[in-house]
Amino acid sequence: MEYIYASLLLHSAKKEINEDNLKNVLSAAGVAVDDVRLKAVVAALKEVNIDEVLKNATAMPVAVAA
Amino acid sequence: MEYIYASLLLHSAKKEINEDNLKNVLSAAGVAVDDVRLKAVVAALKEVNIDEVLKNATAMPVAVAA
Amino acid sequence: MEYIYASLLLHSAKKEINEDNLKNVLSAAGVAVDDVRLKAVVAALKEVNIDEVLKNATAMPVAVAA
Amino acid sequence: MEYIYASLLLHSAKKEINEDNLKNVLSAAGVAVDDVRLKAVVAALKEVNIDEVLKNATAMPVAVAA
Amino acid sequence: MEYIYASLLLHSAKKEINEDNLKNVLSAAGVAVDDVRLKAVVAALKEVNIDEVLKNATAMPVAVAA
Amino acid sequence: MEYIYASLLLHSAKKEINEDNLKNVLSAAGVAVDDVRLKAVVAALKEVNIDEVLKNATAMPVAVAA
Amino acid sequence: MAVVTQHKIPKWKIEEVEELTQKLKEYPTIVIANIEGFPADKLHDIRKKLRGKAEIKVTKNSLFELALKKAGLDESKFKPYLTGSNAYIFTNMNPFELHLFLAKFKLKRYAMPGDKADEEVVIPAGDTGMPAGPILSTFGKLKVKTKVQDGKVYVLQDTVIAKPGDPIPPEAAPILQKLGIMPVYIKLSIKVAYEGGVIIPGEQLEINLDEYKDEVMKAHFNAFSLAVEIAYPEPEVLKVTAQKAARNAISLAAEIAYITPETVQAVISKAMTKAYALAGAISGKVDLGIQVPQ
Repeated sequence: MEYIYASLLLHSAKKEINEDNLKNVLSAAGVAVDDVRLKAVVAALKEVNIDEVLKNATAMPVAVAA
Repeated sequence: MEYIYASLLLHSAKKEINEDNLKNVLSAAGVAVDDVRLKAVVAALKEVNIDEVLKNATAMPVAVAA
Repeated sequence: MEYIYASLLLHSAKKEINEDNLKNVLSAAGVAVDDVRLKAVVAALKEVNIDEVLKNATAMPVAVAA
Repeated sequence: MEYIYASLLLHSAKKEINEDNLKNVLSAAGVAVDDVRLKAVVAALKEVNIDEVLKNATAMPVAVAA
Repeated sequence: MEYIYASLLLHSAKKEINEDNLKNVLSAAGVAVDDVRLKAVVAALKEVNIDEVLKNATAMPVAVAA
Repeated sequence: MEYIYASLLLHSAKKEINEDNLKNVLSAAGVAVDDVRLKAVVAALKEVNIDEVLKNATAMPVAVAA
Repeated sequence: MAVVTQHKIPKWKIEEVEELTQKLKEYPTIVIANIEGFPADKLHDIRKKLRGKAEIKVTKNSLFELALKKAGLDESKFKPYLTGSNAYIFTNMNPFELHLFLAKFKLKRYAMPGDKADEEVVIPAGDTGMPAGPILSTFGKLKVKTKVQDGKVYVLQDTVIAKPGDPIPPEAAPILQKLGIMPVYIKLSIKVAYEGGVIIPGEQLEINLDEYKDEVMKAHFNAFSLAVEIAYPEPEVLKVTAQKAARNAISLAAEIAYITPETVQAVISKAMTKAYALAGAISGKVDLGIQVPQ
């Protein structure tokens, strides 16, 4: 899940999730970056409205609690 | 949530969550690091069994489905 | 469900759901294509706003939150 | 989701979800296949009991009602 | 519910919901038609935007969540 | 949904859902009946305990609301 | 002769400043705690618990200030806290860690008049060892049932005399003390912490671990949801993604009334939902002879 955490870190820091930024963060965490995976994650996240996804994500735990 | 995402990134990369590592990751993400917050997060997460928490968190969607 | 999965594959690949495309995908999956069913599915999907349907499908867990 | 729809298509057509089959289906749908991603998806799905997953997905409305 | 199913059948077949059509369908299904009820249903449905009602019916679970 | 409404109409009129009856109802509603589809629906509904499904369907909105 | 008050600094003071200076150089974290009214024996308990993790020195503020200067630290940062009686804690832990560590063990003391109970106060059944006498009326006041046995007060059953947060009846204090019951918590009040040039006021050191747990859970949940959305190829993720894809397929099948054994339930449910919605829309006007669930 490293690529996802790194992406969310960039997102919550209001930085663009692009290959350079993601690579930087992953390297700083000592993760050996796999370029193909990097590209795949960046491309996939471009297709997604992250804020929307997170909004729904937060609704879920409440569901369990209900 | 930046500090938490960065911590989870370190955790999933099997790196220690200490001030230096956390600061590195946050800086790489372009986050201006607040030293007090940094110290608080590191101290708090030492006391939290992250694996345990994650196990509960992941179990959740399944719980909803059940 | 093959016809539906194939249709959703086309939809998520942003390809038109027409008889040719659907037939191609189904054949590639080794499904013996039934022309009547093919026509029926293509015609029925034309009447439907797929994105809308999917949004509601995903919205479901949120409903549980109440 | 393309890789997943394609995988479910193969599954419901009772075909094995392997790299060749998945590539065939994706290509037929006009998806440019990324080999690394392909491998990763196939490997990950090997760990997943798809029948179980489908059963849960179908069972859901009932679960909600319960 | 026979009158409702018959009305929905007509509606989805894009046929007018009038006394004759409704009576035809009900008779074909072997239902002994009650003229008073027939008139009442036809009159009541004239007042209703059926598409709107059906659209909301699908939205129901989500609506409940709100 | 014509085939389904027609089937539910027959069911609630306590008539058997077979090809002849379904065809009758659909024709009375002015629907051009497709034999393949007719067979498919009748066959699929044979596999299903409609009363059970109706019970779940009706239970749903109530359960969610609760 | 009075002229000789040209202060000859006592040797012990010089040594103490020396020692403090040494510690200031040795340890990255310095914590100043208020020990005004803090029982000496409890401070001793803390010292014991911290052994190997931190050192506590109780000293004069003026000596500490001197040591700060000698250690080359900016004493002006500490100045506002150098009043009253203080204990100085030196440690390698970060200030939050030390604070969490101190919060972990509970120090208790005897009740004094005006105290509130931090935990349930129970007078246990059994022999109190107290000779019968005027104390019996105190027990009576506290509604503790007693009898006298062999000239001693004997409590008949466990009796709660205060719940957590309740004021402890002042007359109970001597009894509790005789019984060795300490219902009041004390903790070292930290005024300020210092580490690596950063001053952290004591009130900022409070950490709610549950909040952190929630945040970790939420962060993970967000990550998981996002991973599901992009079909991130890990089994745990794809399980949910596949479920979602299947659910999408069923919803779509239901929408177009595509009947298969897997979808028939969804298709009929959908038709039903619509039928009941329509029935509901006209139920006020027409007697359909059915119950419409609202």
